[in-house]
Amino acid sequence: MKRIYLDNSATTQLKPEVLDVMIEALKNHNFNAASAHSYGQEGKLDLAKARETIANFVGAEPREIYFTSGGTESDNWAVHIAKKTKKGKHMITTTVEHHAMLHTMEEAQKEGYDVTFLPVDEYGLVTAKQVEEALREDTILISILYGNNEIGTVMPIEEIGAVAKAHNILFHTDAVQAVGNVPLDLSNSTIDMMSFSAHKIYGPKGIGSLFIRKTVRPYAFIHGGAQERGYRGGTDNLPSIMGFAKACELAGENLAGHISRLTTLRDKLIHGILERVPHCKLNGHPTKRLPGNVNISFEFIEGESILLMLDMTGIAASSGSACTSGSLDPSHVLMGIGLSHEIAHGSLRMTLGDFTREEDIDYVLEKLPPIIQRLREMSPLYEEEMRKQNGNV
Amino acid sequence: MKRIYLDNSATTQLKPEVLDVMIEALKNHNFNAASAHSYGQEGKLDLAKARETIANFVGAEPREIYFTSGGTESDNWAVHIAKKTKKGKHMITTTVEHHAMLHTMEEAQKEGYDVTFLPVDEYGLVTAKQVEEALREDTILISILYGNNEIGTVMPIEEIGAVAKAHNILFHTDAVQAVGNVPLDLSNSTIDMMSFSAHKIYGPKGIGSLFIRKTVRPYAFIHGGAQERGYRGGTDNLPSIMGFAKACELAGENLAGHISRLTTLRDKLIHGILERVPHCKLNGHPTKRLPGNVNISFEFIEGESILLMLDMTGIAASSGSACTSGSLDPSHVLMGIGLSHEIAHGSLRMTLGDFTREEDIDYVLEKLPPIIQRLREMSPLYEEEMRKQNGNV
Amino acid sequence: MAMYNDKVMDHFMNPRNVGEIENPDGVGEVGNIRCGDIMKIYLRINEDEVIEDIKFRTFGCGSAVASSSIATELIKGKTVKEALKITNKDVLRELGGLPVIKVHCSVLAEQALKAAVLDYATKTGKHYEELDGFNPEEEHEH
Amino acid sequence: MAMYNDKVMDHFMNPRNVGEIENPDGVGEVGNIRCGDIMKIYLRINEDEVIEDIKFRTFGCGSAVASSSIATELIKGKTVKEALKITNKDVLRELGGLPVIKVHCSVLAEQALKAAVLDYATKTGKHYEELDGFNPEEEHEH
Ligand SMILES: Cc1ncc(COP(=O)(O)O)c(C=O)c1O
Ligand SMILES: Cc1ncc(COP(=O)(O)O)c(C=O)c1O
Repeated sequence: MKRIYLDNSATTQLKPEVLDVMIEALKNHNFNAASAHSYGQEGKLDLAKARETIANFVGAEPREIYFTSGGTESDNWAVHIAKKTKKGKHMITTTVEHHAMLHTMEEAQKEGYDVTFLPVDEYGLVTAKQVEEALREDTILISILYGNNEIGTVMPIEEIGAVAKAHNILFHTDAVQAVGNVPLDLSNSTIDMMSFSAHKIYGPKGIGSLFIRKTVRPYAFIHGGAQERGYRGGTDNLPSIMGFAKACELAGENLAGHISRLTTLRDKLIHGILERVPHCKLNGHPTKRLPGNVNISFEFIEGESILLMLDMTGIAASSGSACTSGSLDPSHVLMGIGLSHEIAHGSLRMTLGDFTREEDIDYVLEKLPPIIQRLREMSPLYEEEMRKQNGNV
Repeated sequence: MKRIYLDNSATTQLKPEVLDVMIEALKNHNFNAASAHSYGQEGKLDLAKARETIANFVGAEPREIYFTSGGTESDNWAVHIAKKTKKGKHMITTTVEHHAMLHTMEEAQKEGYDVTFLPVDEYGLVTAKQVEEALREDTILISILYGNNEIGTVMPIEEIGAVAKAHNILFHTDAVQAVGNVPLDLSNSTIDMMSFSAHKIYGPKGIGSLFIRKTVRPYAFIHGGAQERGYRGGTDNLPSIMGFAKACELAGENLAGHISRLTTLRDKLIHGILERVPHCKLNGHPTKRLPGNVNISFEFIEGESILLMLDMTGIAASSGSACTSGSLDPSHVLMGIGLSHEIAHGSLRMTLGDFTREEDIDYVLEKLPPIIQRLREMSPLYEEEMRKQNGNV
Repeated sequence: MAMYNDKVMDHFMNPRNVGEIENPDGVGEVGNIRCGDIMKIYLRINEDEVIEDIKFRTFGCGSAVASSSIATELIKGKTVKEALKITNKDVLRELGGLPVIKVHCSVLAEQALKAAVLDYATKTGKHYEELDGFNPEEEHEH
Repeated sequence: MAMYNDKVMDHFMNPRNVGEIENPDGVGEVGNIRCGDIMKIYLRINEDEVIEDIKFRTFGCGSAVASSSIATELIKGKTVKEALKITNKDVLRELGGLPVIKVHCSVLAEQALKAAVLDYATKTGKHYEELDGFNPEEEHEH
């Protein structure tokens, strides 16, 4: 059976070059970079080289790149830094953050912090003005999702960052979905801290980074050995870090080409569906959008059924965020952009990646419309619509 | 050149079977186990199987195994759970913990907790009686290192745990060095929480576990998605988890054989050195000791020089903990067992593993004594000794 | 490997008795859009109170559709009295089990049948003690 | 690949001028055991204040030994005045650099020389203004 993987926002597959680096590293570069012997010293060099590659890719200095176990830890850490190094009880974020930020902020609330969750517009956007109006004397952190993992909306990060700068407030962005998918240069940016993760850019899982600008005072979240200049303990995960670096290197080689290719495929898929299937709508912004993200709500039917039927044709997609499936509520992002429960439940996310080919899009455009139709014919919500149509005949 | 790796307590190399599992997983089992499509569902199965294997290995139930990024995170998490779920301001640990626990406890002190750091005896042991005497009305956690990463001393964990049980106090152990090296059965144990890490047992780096007994209330440390039953967010690191499981499976197959083989090699190395080299002493307990740990202090000389000269003969060892090298103070563990600065600075740790062969030990016994002698002849501290010897002639 | 076993997938991909009955003897709809599943059942019941025909439409996830399908198979041909004895446990057993978080879907079918029978009873002035205390407007258990 | 460059490793593995001088004209020892490095220098100085021979013994890490070795090479044959101009920067340059956390070791050699010259000056009643304010008992910089 054909297997077409359109869940690249949940996780990506390793690029062959990354796999090669990791296999070689697991075999021969798998030592403790803190050790004084030759193996350890080789590891130290490998580590420094990887850190430099990753720093170059995002326009940071090597010492501004701190390794973590992934985007989730990075988000938690960024909030921790604000709590520990700034005086004040107020933080600002949005209603459409990933759970890694949302739940971290909710935890801060339990600890006594005031958190403003800024509402977004119908496209999933917040404005710099909203952020500015939410500021208080005691605001210590502004954290805004760069690219939305569900609906793909890309926030006006630098505009928001300018507000943060103007008021001298720490500015963090969760760029787990954005890195590798938007042009980014931290050497010319208002971002103070940035979370990103290897497994979203064809690198391994379990490794990520928090960029902490050198002007920001770091503070450890995970205490331990002297790794990461004492700010994040734990034996350096060299094979994964080397895979992460390779993934960054590859992403940096042809970022513009990657973006334009995916954008073309994405728009072909979006418009192909909107043309072929009635009663559906695109979620997220039509153009301020991650290049690989397609999120469409289909009226009258429920997302998991669509997934299952697609799965039977070999197409792997998701409904809402991969992280929220398993819960019964529709995703907080879809509710956040003001969808009704019905429309929110009927959402389908297909996220494209570098392994996606144009023929895959054609295949989806062939298979999806009859599936939607079949499910609608099973739906009690569609009866009235059918009657209307029949009446019109 | 011969390369003999005797730094297995810093990190181990992958067993070939683990490498095979990981390569296969990186290629074909690298999906998001939270996704609803077939790939995700396969991942969910893989994840459940791995969790079960690991649980079996330590005598836990699968739901008591929570995945983390390693031993360091597990230690941090265990303390967090005590803080968040228990009322009280006092914790008990030892002066010889790994930095992952030591620095976490010091952080707790900054937050206002009282921490008792129990002193150890000359072998690095604390007693159940010491723990009992340190108890207060408001003690919320007892955390004791199972097997010492520097000097190898194995603590009387179950005796201490019995005290914890009798007083109904949460009991954690950092078993990062002990797991796979001591007989362990959590189904018949006083341990409430236990940290362990894959890369110390021939598995990958960047993955570990906190065992949380089902009678203990968990509390999230890293907030995010619904992974680990909502208690630890972050996309499941399936390839590493599968490698971890394979490592546990292999360790479980012949634990007794592994222990007895290493113990024999260890004792051969210890006695061989003590016989051949004057003015040196074994650090740690002669028998209550991790099977692969050799730690010896050589008078008159400094550890790093020994390491460097050994390294030139192809022998990789460490001086004190790998994590503390880079700092100038002698290790807190060696100071903790009461060594003078001089003796502490002259310590050499050689940690054996499953890849260590008897001929490696013979090679070390051949190469080490002349190195010690050469370095001593360079040392101003040895002059008096030399004069004494010459005088005696 | 999918989320569900083969039987569930079969009933999801090839649901039995989908559709509606014109001028049904009873119709019932339960569930609500917030929870993400709604089921509607149509019944044709003869003079001997035998459920001669049954059709359903369901908005919901795979297990909701499969539960609906298998429930209609269990119900068809039974008397109303017999059918009212069918519980979500029967649905679960017939399906060979559902994931824990999906078990509530099997309740939906039980409730939808009751709602349809209640409609029938109301129209015909009959009384079924099995329906005492049943209120189709109440949110089904979650 | 080792912690140190080839030159450092060469001076560590084959240190020049290790040992002691019988009845030296000056001896100095600096450093302390807490910090993990101690260096002792022996000097033979002729009537023209030329350092004719120099020997050292060092307790310490690789860079301490290498710094000692290279320093003795720099010092040997120089007049006391010239030798006192040698700083840890010269030692570092000659070694081709040390890891940042090891730079303090190069200071050790500079200090040990001063201590040995001070001993010589004390014995011979000479005065070197380069030594004004120098106290070998003070902990060397870290
Ligand atoms: C006793 C002990 N605890 C904790 C750790 C930290 O484990 P990890 O490197 O997996 O974070 C180590 C090893 O470095 C250790 O030996
Ligand atoms: C926007 C966003 N933030 C954070 C995360 C968490 O990243 P990780 O899985 O590396 O912990 C994800 C992905 O799951 C994400 O999409």
